[in-house]
Amino acid sequence: MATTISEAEKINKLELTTSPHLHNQWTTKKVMWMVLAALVPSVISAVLFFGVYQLLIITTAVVFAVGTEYIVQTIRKKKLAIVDGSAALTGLLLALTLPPNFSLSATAIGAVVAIGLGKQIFGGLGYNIFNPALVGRAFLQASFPVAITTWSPNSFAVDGVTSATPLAAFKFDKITAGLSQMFFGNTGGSLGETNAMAILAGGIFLIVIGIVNWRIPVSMIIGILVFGTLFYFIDPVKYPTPLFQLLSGGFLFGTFFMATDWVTSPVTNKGMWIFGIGISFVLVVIRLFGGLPEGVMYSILFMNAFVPIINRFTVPKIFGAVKGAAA
Amino acid sequence: MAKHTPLSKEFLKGLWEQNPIFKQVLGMCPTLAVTVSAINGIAMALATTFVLVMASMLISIIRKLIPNQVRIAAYIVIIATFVTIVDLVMKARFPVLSKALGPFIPLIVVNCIILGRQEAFASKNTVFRSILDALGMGSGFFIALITLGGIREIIGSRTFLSYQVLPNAFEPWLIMILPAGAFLTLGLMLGFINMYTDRKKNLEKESLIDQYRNKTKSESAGTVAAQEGI
Amino acid sequence: MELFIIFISAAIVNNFVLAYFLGICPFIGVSNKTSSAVSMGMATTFVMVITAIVSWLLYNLLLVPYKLEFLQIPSFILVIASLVQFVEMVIKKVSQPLYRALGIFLPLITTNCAILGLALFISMREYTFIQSIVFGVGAGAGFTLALTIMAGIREELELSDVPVSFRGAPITLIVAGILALAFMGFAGMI
Amino acid sequence: MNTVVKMILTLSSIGVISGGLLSRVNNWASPLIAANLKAQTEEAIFNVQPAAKTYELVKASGVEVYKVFGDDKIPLGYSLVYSGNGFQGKIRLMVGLSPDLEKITALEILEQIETPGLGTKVTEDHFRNQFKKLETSPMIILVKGVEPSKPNEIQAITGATISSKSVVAIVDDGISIMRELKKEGKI
Amino acid sequence: MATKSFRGGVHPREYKELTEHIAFEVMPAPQEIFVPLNQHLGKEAIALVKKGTAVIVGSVVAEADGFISAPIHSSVCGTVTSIGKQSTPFGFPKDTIVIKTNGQAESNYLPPLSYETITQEEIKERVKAAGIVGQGGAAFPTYVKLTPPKDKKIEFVILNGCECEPYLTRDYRFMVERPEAVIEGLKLLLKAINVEKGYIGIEDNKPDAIKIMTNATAGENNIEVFSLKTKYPQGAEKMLIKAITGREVPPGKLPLEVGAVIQNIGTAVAVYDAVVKGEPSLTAALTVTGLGIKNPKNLLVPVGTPLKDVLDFCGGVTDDAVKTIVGGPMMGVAQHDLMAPVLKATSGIIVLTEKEISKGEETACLKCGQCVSVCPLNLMPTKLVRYSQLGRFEDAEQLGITVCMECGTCAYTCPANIPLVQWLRLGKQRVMQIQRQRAISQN
Ligand SMILES: Cc1cc2nc3c(=O)[nH]c(=O)nc-3n(C[C@H](O)[C@H](O)[C@H](O)COP(=O)(O)O)c2cc1C
Ligand SMILES: Cc1cc2nc3c(=O)[nH]c(=O)nc-3n(C[C@H](O)[C@H](O)[C@H](O)COP(=O)(O)O)c2cc1C
Ligand SMILES: Cc1cc2nc3c(=O)[nH]c(=O)nc-3n(C[C@H](O)[C@H](O)[C@H](O)COP(=O)(O)O)c2cc1C
Ligand SMILES: Cc1cc2nc3c(=O)[nH]c(=O)nc-3n(C[C@H](O)[C@H](O)[C@H](O)CO)c2cc1C
Ligand code: SF4
Ligand code: SF4
Ligand code: SF4
Ligand code: SF4
Ligand code: FES
Repeated sequence: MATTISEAEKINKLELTTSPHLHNQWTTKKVMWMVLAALVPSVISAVLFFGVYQLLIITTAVVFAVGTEYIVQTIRKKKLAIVDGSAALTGLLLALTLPPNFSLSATAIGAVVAIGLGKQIFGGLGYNIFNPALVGRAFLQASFPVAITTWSPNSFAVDGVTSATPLAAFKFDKITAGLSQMFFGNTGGSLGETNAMAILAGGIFLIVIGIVNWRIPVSMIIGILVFGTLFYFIDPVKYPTPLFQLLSGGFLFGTFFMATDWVTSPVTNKGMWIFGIGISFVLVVIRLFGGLPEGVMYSILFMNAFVPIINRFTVPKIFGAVKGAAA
Repeated sequence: MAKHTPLSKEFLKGLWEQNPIFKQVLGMCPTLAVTVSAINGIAMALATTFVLVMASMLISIIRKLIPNQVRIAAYIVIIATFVTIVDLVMKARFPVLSKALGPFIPLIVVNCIILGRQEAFASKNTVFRSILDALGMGSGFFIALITLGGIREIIGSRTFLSYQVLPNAFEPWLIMILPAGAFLTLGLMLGFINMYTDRKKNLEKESLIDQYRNKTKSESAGTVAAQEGI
Repeated sequence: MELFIIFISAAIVNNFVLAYFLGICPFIGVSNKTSSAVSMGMATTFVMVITAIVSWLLYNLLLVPYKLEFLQIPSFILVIASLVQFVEMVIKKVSQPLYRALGIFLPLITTNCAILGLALFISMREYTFIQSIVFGVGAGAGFTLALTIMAGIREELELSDVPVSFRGAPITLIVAGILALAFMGFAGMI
Repeated sequence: MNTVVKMILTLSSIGVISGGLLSRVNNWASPLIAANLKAQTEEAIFNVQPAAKTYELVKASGVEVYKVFGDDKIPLGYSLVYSGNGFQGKIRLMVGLSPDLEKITALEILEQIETPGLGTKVTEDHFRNQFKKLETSPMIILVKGVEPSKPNEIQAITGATISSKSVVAIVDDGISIMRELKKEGKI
Repeated sequence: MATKSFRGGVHPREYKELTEHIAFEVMPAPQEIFVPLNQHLGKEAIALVKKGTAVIVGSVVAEADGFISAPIHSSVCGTVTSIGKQSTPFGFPKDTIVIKTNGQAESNYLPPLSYETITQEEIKERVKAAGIVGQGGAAFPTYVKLTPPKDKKIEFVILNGCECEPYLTRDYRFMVERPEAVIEGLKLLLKAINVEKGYIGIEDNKPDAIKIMTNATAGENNIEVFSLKTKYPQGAEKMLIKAITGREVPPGKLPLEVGAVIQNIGTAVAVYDAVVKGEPSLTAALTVTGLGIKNPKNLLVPVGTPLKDVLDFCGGVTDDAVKTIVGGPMMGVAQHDLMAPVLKATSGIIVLTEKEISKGEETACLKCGQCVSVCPLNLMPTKLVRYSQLGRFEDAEQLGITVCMECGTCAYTCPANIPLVQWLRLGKQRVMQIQRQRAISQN
C-alpha cells in the first residue's frame, strides 16, 4: 500500500514533465456539453409538439440529477464535479424518454434513481455498468407502468384518438402510422423520441465531431433493418415493415444518444458491432414477441450487462502477434 | 468451545452481530422471494425458525450417536422431515398462506442457515445452548424478513400487514413488489448496514485517506487507496 | 414448439435467479471470476438435467403410484445428494480434466435451492419426461447466463470505485436488481 | 466394519423414524388438504353459478367441466375450468355458463401470476363483474378506452390490456370447446 | 504511388510551417560545452581526458566501452575544466566533461575514404570510430545495427523520413538541402549490411521532399521512395515497416526479425559525412521551434552546447512560454534546467505555450475507446492503465503492457486527460521487474 501511494506521488510530481506534451482539444466537460448541445433540437421539438410543460419535466429531471450527484459527492468526500455536465446530461436524457404528461414527482424519483442507483453507487462518472438514464427510466416503468405508458396527444394531432404510440397502436390494434408522420414527430410518444429529424440532426453532429463512434449507430440500424426485413418477409401482415421498426418508438433516440454512451458501451471496435447488432436483435424480439410494445430501453440495458464480457472477448490482437498466442 | 459464552449471548448474537441475513448473507433466496409483504415474511420466518429449533434440538441430542461420515445425510433427513411436517400443516391449516409462499416452504430444506447452524453449532453444543442459538438465529431471520417485507409492502402497496399506512395520494411503487425491487432493497439495506457498522473503522480510514489525498490531490490515487482497503 | 417455450421461459423470461430467486447463494458466492462462473454454470446445468431425469422417474414411478407424495422432500434431496456424490466419483475416475473443471463445484451444488426447486417445479407442473429434461436444460442455461453476466460485471467492478460498504454482496444484489429490470423486457413472451 | 454397520444402522433408523412420523402427520393432514381443495373448487363453482345447489363433474369431456343444478335438480348450466397464457404466465379461471352457452353467469380467476397491482386487477370485482350476464355470441370482444356499447363487450383494464385480452381469449376458447362438446353431445 | 499506412494513430496539428522553409544555419561554438559520457543507448563511454587537457575539434574525449557503446569527440577547441555530474536533457545528471572554448578553429578529422573503393568492413569501422548514433531519437549506436546476428537474413534497409512528430523539420531540411548525402548515405548503409534493397518512407505532408528524393533516386533501381500517410506515429519503426512492406514485427522483437534495418535520414547523412568527409559526430542538426520561441530556426549546433545558448541564438523565448522540450512534443522530455546540453541525437528544442498544449482537467476514464482505436500496437491502454493504477501488474502483463512503445498516441487523444503514458511506463517498469525476478527465481 505504501508503495502505491508513493508511486502515485511520483507520477504526480512528474506530470508536468512527461510526454506527450500535446493534447487534442477534448475534455470530459467539453464532451458532455457538446452532447447537451446536440440535444437542443430535440428539446425544442418537444416543447413545440407537446407544450411548455415539457420544460418543467426537463428542469425537474436535471435539477434532481445534479442535486443527487452533489449530495453523493459531498457525502463521499469526493471532488465536486457537477460542472462536468454528465449528471445534467443524464437528467436531460431521462426527461426526454418520458411521456409528455408525466408527473413531476415521479420524474424527480427517476432522476434520483438514475444518478444514485445508476451511477454513483458504482463509483460515479465512468464506473457505471448500466446506462444511468435508462436505469432511472426502467425503475419508473416498473414502478408506475400505467403512468409511463399513457400518452397525451400532441398539439398538432388531427384527432384526439391518436394518443397511443405507433408501436402500441400496431401491437394492440394493428394500426400502422404513416412514415412521414413519424419522421417529423407528429405522433404520440416520449418527449425526445418522436421527431426523427431533430434526433438525426443532433446525432449526425456528434458523429461528425467525433464524439459518437459511428459503428454503434450503423450496426444498430443495419441490425434492425435486417431482422425487421426477415420477419416482415415471414409474415407481412403480422409483422411491421422494417422502416416502421426503424422510425417508431425510441429506436433512433436510443441509437444516437443512449446506446452510444461511452461508459456503458464496449471500447473495442469489434465489440461495438456486436453490441449494436445485439441491441437490435433483442429489440426486435421484444417488440414482436414480448408483451410490451417497446423495448429499446430494455434491449440497451440488457446489452449493457454484456459489455464487460464483450470487451474481454474482443481484445484486439496485439500488433505483430500471432493469432491465439499470448502477448 | 462456547462454554464460556454467557447463555444470553447465545441467543442475542443471532439478532444483530451474526444476523444470518445482514451479516452472514445466508438464506438469500427465501428472503428475496417471499418478502413481498410483511405477513409472508413473518410466516416464512416462523416456519424456518420452527424447523431450525426442532432440528437443532434433535441433532444436539443425538449428536454423539451419529457417525461422522453420514453426518450431513442424517442432518438432511432430519431437516427434511421437519420441513415436510411444516409443509403439510400449512397446507392443511393455512392453505392461502401456503399458496403464497409457493415452493419456498419445501425449500427451507436447503436454506443454508439451517444446515449451517447444525454444522457450526448444534453438532458441538448442548441441547439448551443449541435451542437458544436456533431461536436467536431464527429471530434474526425474523427481524430481517419483517423489515424487508415491511419496507417492500409499505412502499409497494401502501400497506403494512394489510393496513393502509400511507395516504392515497402516495402512488405505490410497484417495483418494490417485483423481483427487481427485492434485489435493490436488500442490496441497499446491506450496504447501509455495512456503512453503519463500519462507521468507526471508516472514520479512521477516512482520516488516513484524507491525509493521503492532501498529499497527492489525485482522484485516481484515491481509488488506489480505497482499493487497497486502507 | 411447446418444448421451445419451456426452454425460453426457464432460461430467460422466468430466469431462475433473476425472477424466481433460486440459487442466489452461489450466484453471489461464485460470480467473481468469469472462468469459474462458466464452470459452475456448466456443472449446475449438468446436475439439473440429471435431477430432472431422476426426480421425474422417482416422482412418477414411485411416489405417485404408492401414494407417497408426502415423502417428496426427503426423498428428492437424498436422491439428489447421493447422485451428485456418485457423479462426482464417476467423473473423477473417467476424466481428470473434466473433474478439475467441474468437480470442485459439484459438492457446492447439492445444497443449492435451484436444484431442489427444479425438482419441485417438475412435480408441481406435471411436466412429461421430455419436458422435464428440456426444463432442466433451460433452467441450467439461464443460471449459467446470469452467473456469467454477473461475473463479467463483477470483474469490471473491481476496477471501479464502488463505495467500500457496498462492495461484495450489496453491489451484487443491486446489479442483480438492475439485471432483473432489464430482463423484464422479456415479460409477456413466455 | 463396525463403523459401516453403525452408519447403516443410524441412517436407516433415522429414515424409519422420520418415515413413520411423516406418515402419521400425513394421515392427519391429507384429508384436511383434500377437503381444502374440494372446498376451494366448490366455492368457485357456486360463485360462478350463484343459484346452484349441487354439481357434478362431467366425465370424458377432456376439460374440467361441472354441470350444476338448482333446487330441484334443474340444470342451471355449467362451470368450466379453463386456462391459457396471460402476461407473465398461466391464468386459470372458472366461468359459469348458461345451459345454452349463450350467457355467462360469472367469472372467477383461480390462478394467475400477473404483475401485482396491474395484471392482478383481472381478479378484482370491477373487472370480473363485467362478465355477469355477458353474451357470448359470436364471441366476446375487448374494447379499449371507450365504454362497452354492445352486450358482448368487455372493457380492458388500463395498463393491463394484455392480461385483459388474455382473460377474454381464454373464456372465448373455452366456450368454443364447449360448443364442440355440446354438438357432439358429450355434455 | 499509393499512400501507405498502418491502423490507428492520430494527426495533431503540425506547426511545421514555423520552420520548414528555413534552411539550416550553423551556430557558432559557445563559451563552454558540456559533453555527457552517455549520449547513446548502451554503456557509458570511458573518459580519456583529465581536467586541463587541451582538445581541438574532433579530438576523442571518451572511448566506447563494449559492443553497445560509442566514442565521443570534442566539438570545439579548448580546455577541459572539469569532469563531474551535470544536468542532461534526460532529466537527471550524468557524468559530463566540461570544455572551455578558446575560439580557435583547429580540427582533427578522420581521413576521408574513397566512396568507390571502400569495403563493408571499412564502413563499419568508420561508423564506429565516428561515434555515430541513431538520429531517430533513441540514439542507438549505429555500428551495432550494422552488425546483425549471423542467423538473421536482412533483406532491406529503410530510411525513415517520416518525421511524424509535429513541429520538427530537421529530416525534411536534410532531404531538401542534401538529397545526394541522404542517398549516398543509404547506399553506404546498404553496402555495410550487404543488402540490395533500400526504401525511403516519407509522409505525404512533405510533397517536395518526396519529389526531390524520387528524382534523386531515378537512376537507382534498387532504391524506392514511398509516400506515407501523414499521421503520428508513422515514423515508429514497426509502423513504418508495416506501411512499406506489410510485415508486422512481432511483440518484443526487433525489425531484423522481419529482415529490416531502419535508419533515420539524419543517420544516413551522418554516415555519409563520416565516410566522405571524415567528420565524426560533432554537430547536432535540430529544429528550434514552438510558439514560445521568438525566431524559430533549423540549426547545426556543436554537440554539448547548453540549451540556453541555443534558445538565446534564436532570439530567446516569449513571455507566454510554459514548457521547453528536447525532442518532439509527443515523445520528447520537458526540461527543468536549461543548462542541459544538446546531444548527438537531439532532433529538436521546442518551446510551447499554454495554447498549444491544451491539456484539460483529468477525470475518471469514460471508456470511450478512443485510446483503443488509436493505439498503433492494438493495445487496450484504458485497461492497462487501470491495472497499473491498482497495482495489478500480472493482469497488465497478460494484456501485453510490455509491448507498449510509449508513443503517447493514446494520451494525446484521451478526452478524460488521463496521463496514460506515465501509468503505462510505471506499469511496464514494474512488470519487467517482476519478469526479471521470475527469471532469477527460476534459475
Ligand atoms: C412492470 C410492468 C408490469 C406489467 N405487467 C402487466 C400485466 O400484468 N398485465 C398486462 O396486461 N400488462 C402489463 N404490463 C404491460 C404494460 O402496462 C403495457 O403497456 C400495457 O399492457 C398496455 O396496455 P395499455 O394499452 O392499456 O397501456 C406491464 C408492464 C410493466 C412495465
Ligand atoms: C512513436 C515513435 C515515433 C517515431 N517517429 C520517427 C520518425 O518520425 N522519424 C524517425 O526517423 N524515427 C522515428 N522514430 C524512431 C524509429 O522508430 C527508429 O528507431 C529510427 O527511425 C531508427 O533510425 P536511427 O537508428 O537512425 O535513429 C519513432 C519512434 C517511435 C517510438
Ligand atoms: C539490446 C538491443 C539490441 C538491438 N539490436 C539491434 C539490431 O541488431 N539491429 C537493429 O536494427 N536494431 C537493433 N536495436 C535497436 C532497435 O531496433 C531500435 O532501433 C532502437 O531501440 C531505437 O528505437 P527507436 O529509434 O525506434 O526509438 C537494438 C536495441 C537494443 C536495445
Ligand atoms: C455520446 C454520449 C452519450 C451519452 N448517453 C448517455 C445516456 O444515454 N444516459 C446517461 O445517463 N448518460 C449518458 N451520457 C453521459 C455520461 O456518459 C453518463 O452520465 C455516464 O454513463 C455516467 O458515468 C452520454 C455521454 C456521451 C458522451
Ligand atoms: S518525431 Fe522524434 S521520434 Fe518521431 S520521428 Fe521525429 S524525431 Fe523521430
Ligand atoms: S484507470 Fe483505466 S479504466 Fe480507469 S479510468 Fe483510467 S484508464 Fe480508465
Ligand atoms: S503509448 Fe503505448 S499504449 Fe499508448 S498508444 Fe502508444 S503504444 Fe499504444
Ligand atoms: S481514451 Fe481515455 S477516456 Fe477514453 S477509454 Fe481511453 S483512457 Fe478512457
Ligand atoms: S438459500 Fe438459495 S442457494 Fe442458499
